[in-house]
Amino acid sequence: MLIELTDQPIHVAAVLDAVQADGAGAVNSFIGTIRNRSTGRRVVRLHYEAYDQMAVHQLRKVAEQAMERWPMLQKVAVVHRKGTLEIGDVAVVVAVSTPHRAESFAACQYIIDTLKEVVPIWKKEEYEDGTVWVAAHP
Amino acid sequence: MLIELTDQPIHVAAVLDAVQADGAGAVNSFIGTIRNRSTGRRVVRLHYEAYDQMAVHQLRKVAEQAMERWPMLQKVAVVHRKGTLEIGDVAVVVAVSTPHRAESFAACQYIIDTLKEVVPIWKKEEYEDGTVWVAAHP
Amino acid sequence: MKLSIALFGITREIVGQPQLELTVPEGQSVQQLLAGLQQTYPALGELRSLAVAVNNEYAQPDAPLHERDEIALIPPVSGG
Amino acid sequence: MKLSIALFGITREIVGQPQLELTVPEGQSVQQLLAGLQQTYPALGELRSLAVAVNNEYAQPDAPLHERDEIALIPPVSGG
Repeated sequence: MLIELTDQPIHVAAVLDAVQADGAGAVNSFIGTIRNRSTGRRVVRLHYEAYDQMAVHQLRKVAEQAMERWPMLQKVAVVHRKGTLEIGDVAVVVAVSTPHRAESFAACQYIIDTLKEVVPIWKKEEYEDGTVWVAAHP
Repeated sequence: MLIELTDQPIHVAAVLDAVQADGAGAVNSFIGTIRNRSTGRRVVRLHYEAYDQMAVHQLRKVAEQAMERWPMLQKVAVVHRKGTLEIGDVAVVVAVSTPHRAESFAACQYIIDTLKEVVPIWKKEEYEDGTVWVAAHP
Repeated sequence: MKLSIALFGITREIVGQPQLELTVPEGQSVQQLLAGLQQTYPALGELRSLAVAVNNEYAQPDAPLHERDEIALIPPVSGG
Repeated sequence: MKLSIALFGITREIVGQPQLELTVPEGQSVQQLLAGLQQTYPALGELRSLAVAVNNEYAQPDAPLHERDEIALIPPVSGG
């Protein structure tokens, strides 16, 4: 299991390599990148802040929950970036390997969905005329 | 849209790069690799054969159907290998980019599921004591 | 009319060659072609499925065939 | 007892510092801590949600706090 929170650019191919296994025919991966628009506003860049030790702990818990729920999961990798990111930069990569493909999609989607709910990472979007902490207010 | 049938090793990172788009925050990809086991038998290697022109035509149709069904799809890439593949080799890569993640999972899964039903590519598994055309017989 | 039929995978192995040249009555349908081939090569009838592609598309059983069509037998596919 | 509370994202900006040192009655609960903070910093009450993490886990409202706990305010997360 590869769990990482990093302030360096994420090397996607290395994350995919980390879940390769001879018994795993299926690898599903999700890559989250920085979009140039959010709720109609033009995004200039993004700032990610994390509660590092809790974020890594919670990322690991999410991955472990996925492995309990889909015991056929072979390997899981989750790498999340923090710091300042530009448009097109990779913010997160989730990759899982399984013997059969349906479970690879379900497990990968579970991990990214749950990550977005529980892992203490926050992003502040920077526009040309200001900044907003995403999802902070109703 | 990147659609390719190739007898050369698939460069996964290049396929992922092909679906990058500034307006797409989500990239989902499926990588199918050669497993060392199939229905309990140890696989030595695999031989993929394709009806090239129809395979490329049908791959393109599947990708186009996905783009009709999920109009928010930004880019689609499907690369399938043919020829002789060893354990761990990449047989197929599907990658899609969308502004939001749920559709990226659904569209990618639709493409690989439909590909496996309609695209004229056949694999023959080679074991230590013989070969079998996969799925040929009831 | 003369038809040329491309063979792949297990159908190529059953027939023993990658291409079949047949002379059939004008207007023969996909279904009739398949019936004739399964009579000549009974092993084709043992497959889980056997479709016919005409010009890169799956053909309906009652579709008529034409001399210039690109025809292929499509045994159960197993890509991915 | 003395509590040290780590602040991130919008809570850090609301409070104006990355860490808060508080003296509270022994056995104070998560809920009581939050109520006190929201009184001092009303903007905390305007967030979509505000959780408390104790030793890297989300804490229940009635959980008692201890002096050695690693405590943090968790405003709505937005990773990924």
